Amino acid sequence: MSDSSLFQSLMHSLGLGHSDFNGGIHPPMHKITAAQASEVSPMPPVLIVPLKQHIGEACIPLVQIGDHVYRGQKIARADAYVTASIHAPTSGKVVKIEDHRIPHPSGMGLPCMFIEPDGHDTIDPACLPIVNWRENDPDLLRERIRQSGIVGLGGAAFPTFIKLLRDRHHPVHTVILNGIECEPYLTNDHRLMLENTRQVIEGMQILMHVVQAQKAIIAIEDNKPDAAEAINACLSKQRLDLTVEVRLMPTRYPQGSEKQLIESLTGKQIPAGKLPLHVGVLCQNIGTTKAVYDAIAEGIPLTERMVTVSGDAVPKPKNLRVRIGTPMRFVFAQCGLEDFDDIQILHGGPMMGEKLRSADIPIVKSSTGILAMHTATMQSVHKHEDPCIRCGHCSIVCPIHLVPNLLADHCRNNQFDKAEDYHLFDCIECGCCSYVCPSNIPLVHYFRYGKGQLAQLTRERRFADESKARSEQRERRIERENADKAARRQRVRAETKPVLDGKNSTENDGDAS
Amino acid sequence: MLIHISSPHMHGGNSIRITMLTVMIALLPATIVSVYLFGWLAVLHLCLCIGACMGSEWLALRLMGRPTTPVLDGSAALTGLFIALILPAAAPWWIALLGSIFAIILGKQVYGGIGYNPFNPALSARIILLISFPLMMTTWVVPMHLGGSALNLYDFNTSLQIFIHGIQSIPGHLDAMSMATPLGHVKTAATQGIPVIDALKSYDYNLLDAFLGSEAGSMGETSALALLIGGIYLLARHTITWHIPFSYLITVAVLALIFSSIDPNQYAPPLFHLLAGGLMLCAFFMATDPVSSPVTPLGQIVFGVGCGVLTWCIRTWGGYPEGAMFAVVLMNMAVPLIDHYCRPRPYGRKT
Amino acid sequence: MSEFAVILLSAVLVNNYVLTKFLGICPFLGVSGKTETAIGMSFAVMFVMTLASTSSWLVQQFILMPLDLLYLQTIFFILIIASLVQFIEMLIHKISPVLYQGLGIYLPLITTNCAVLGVALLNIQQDNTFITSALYGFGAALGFSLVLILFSGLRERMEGAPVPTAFKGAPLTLITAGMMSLAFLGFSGLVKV
Amino acid sequence: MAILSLGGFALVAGIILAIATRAFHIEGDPIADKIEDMLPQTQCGQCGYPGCRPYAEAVASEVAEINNCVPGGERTMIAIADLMGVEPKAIEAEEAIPMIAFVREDECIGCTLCIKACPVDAIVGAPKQYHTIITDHCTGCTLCIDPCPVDCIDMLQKPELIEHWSWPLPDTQRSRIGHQRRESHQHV
Repeated sequence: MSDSSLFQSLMHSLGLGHSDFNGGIHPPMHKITAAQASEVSPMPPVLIVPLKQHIGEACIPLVQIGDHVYRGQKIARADAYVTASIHAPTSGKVVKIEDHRIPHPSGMGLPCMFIEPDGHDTIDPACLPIVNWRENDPDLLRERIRQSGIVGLGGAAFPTFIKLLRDRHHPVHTVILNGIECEPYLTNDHRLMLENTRQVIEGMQILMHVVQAQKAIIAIEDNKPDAAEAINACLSKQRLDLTVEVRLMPTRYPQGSEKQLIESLTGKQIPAGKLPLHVGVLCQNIGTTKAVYDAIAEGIPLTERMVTVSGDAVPKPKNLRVRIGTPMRFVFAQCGLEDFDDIQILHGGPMMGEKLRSADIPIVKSSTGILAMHTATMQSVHKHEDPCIRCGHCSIVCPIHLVPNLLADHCRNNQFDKAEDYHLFDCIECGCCSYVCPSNIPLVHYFRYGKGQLAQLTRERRFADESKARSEQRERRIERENADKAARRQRVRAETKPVLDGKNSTENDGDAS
Repeated sequence: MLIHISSPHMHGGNSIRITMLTVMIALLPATIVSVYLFGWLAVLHLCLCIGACMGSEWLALRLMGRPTTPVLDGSAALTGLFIALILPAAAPWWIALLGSIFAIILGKQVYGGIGYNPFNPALSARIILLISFPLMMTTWVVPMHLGGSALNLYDFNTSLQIFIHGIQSIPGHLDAMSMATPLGHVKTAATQGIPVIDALKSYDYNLLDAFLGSEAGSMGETSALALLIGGIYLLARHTITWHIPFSYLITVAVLALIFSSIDPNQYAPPLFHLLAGGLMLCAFFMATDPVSSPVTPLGQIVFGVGCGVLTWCIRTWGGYPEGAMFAVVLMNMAVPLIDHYCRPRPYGRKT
Repeated sequence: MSEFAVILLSAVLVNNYVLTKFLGICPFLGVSGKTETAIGMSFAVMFVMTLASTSSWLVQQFILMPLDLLYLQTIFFILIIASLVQFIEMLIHKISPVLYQGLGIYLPLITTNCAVLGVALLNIQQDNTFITSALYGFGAALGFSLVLILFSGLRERMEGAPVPTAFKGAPLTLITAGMMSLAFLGFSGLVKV
Repeated sequence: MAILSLGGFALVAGIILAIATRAFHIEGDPIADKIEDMLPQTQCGQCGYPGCRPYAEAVASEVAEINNCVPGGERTMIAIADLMGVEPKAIEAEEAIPMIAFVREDECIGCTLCIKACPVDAIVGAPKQYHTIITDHCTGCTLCIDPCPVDCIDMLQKPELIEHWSWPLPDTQRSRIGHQRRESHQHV
């Protein structure tokens, strides 16, 4: 830790100093692609578009095999609230719809649409820009953002329009543009800020208009002074009447995590289980802001994103503008990597990204970066797990103030009720605890295990309750039916008693047994 | 192994061995002082304790049929170093050997090895020894460079004889070779009704000697300065945090200040308490032993305050002159509960 | 006032029933598996011990001594304790069925718990007054509760440890209790009673 | 005199206790409620009792063993053991893979016998019509298999969903030790 951070942590311990989040680490940043201009990736022979690329409900296809689609044409949608539609990344022919692996740690697959580009890349004529968005109703813009399938492009892939809801009780006064990018290796937001400065700023203005916020903060980590300069220059050229502040933040992982960034900037913590708007803040990633600009001012739905291709096994690391659905093998080939022997692929940054099992997985909306690492590098990280010596470093670096080592013990011993009591679900899986652990304990892995098991338990519990309710209902129904039957029989017997006495009673016996 | 492992895919490079080595480096000043004061005797104890600890760890792991690599992770060697530093120099070899075996076998391996021992192994060994062999554990050799020593511990043969046969085997009067520690002297005086100030005067006590280490005591406990240097090194390396040592020392100092200003005849002054006995060693090295101390910052402060209160109470009112080791082991018992009830407030939650 | 403090401190720390007098070891080892159960047991023991020491004192002073029935002392005391235990058993069953289940056989066993009978007899032996015997009983129970809860915390932590097979369960529990007992020796001489 | 005083004292104590019994009387069996909440509610009857509630009552009154619930598996057994304060017992039946019933509709004759057998009303259909099993409601209890006169009901493995996928324990030696510990704990 550097001297300044030592001082900060001391001040923080004493409860002094300006607002800042607790904990955090300083991993080596490896931002090797930062100084290099991004390139546009060529079109692959086939695009594989998964029908679920977001948090929420999966989509159902709107087009059929053999149909021709335009770029930006909606090809799948869902009726649920928390969802995002999928658009064709380029013009071409739908060749098949079948299960294919998606970037997911399970290595499992989902229905994907395979599109063969026709090479013309014709934009859907229905895609029209809203040029005079300043005069437009915020709700209309929000609906356009929803229709454009925009999700958080920082990795979480949470549908953006939900965050843009205007709540009378919680008016949003500040829009925060998250240009932190604290993950090592990743530089896609950095490049966007440098190359698409104007679009990003206009996107921010659109967001401010949608939520009717008066103030904006653009937060940039202090290892990207050039980005801050570019944004400042663009701002002073435009002479905005809105209050926009560019704030340089100290480089510290996970500064870019939404909760931590809001705490650093405003000193407020988002209450557990609440959204940023409950503290009057909207926080958007740079890439998302650019996508909002594209959707409104250019009329193009989310079909392309900036992807950092890096890692110690990539010969020519660079940032690429890639169409959604491009297979990773094709993307890596643009950077000189063809042979995947003894190479591990990570989807996302090294701190929160997932290891993938194959290179034939498409780029999706949440693909901030794809890293190729030598197996030896990975093995040197995931070493033998030693017993916990309770040094407490994990508690010190945890930005959520959890007690990771005890939490991991509870997960390992299957004491999930205790784990929940230790706030397992508050964990943001940033990986700081595993990073500092002298015993190499895969703490985050234990938390994910615990979360999965708890979710499973909850599902089973709910299912059991439903089954119980159905079974009780059935018993009541049978009882009622029996009672009805008995009553009916009573009546029949009363009417026909003198004649059919004997016969009736035998029938009753038979029924009773 | 790489099939199912979750993020993060980066690691800071810290390891148990590095942690243990850092603590050993931090103990270097105190070790040098102990060799300077007790000559070959200190060297013999150091070698025996470290060797015995590593040996018994290896043996225990072999008997349990577990891999024996943890012997080299430095934790056993560190325990040995600690035991050597908290033994009185006059203790014969078998006491050191017994202590090392107790510490590793009873203090650590029966609980499942490193990371699982609820008590600090070195301190539990010292308590076992103190209660089993009270006389030998409280006979303090006059250190070298403190006028009037009848022994030349820089002479290998003399040291070896004391080491093997005990101090009684040396011809000469025991009183000339040994002396009481300041704490012991004050305690004896208190039982005879002599005021603390007079007791300190008759002992020829001065704070500078206590700070530098020219006084009787366990081999590594005498020099507050050396321990302080080590402690600051640990703090600077982030191996320990300030919570435990500071809350511990401040509690002792505050209690001593309050009571000595009420009745200076009955209660010793704060600086005397801070520099005396094993307090410095316990505060910076023993109470901060990661395995047997709380994990959370608040818990660490509670732990430190508890250690401080118990240390001062036992020193002042108890039957034993030194209470630091009892205090730390007593507080070790409470660690699981402290950990449970002193958890920090998670982000975005009220309580 | 300071006399009361001395009695309490002595009973809780210096002459701790479990760790220095070695009374009440059975529930100490039996119900220390879980902290929650240990806390429940602590309250039960506090209730029984305090009431047992006062009511036994009353019985001693107003029934046994006037009637010259000192040879029936033990029987009388056991009778008192047994009724108290029955009472607390019903109370716990009502308040917390889970705790009742958790305490299991150890709850009725408080009856024959030497610590409870010990406190009643020691009160008589030490010629305590009504107040001091109540305090002594409460202090002893407090000391018992303190070490029981501390010990349960330690045992919960040891549960996840790869303890060598030979030491699993009772052996390690006893070693730990022994170490606690040694550490409690540090309190010796703290108060002179 | 001795007998009189002892007897008198015992009588007083007895009366107090009798009053206490009345005052602290409890209705129902709270333990059985708690156990029932832990059971999977498949109503399958594999435990030998006609449903989950009767089994819970039997366990609470210590008539039944805690390890008879097959669909609940190890987890339920350990939860009950924790609640009852008893040692966990090994489950004799093999850990069941979650299954659901499936009707081969072209073979179904519409006899409604399976509908009557289903304890959770998960089968729909009218007489002489094909019956269908609501997958989301089926508990996999297999009670519908035997009544079917044409054997047109299959038990199929429950489909695995990517949303329901969860991380396994990390594959490190230490987690395995923890796992072994749990297993050995069960077989004491």
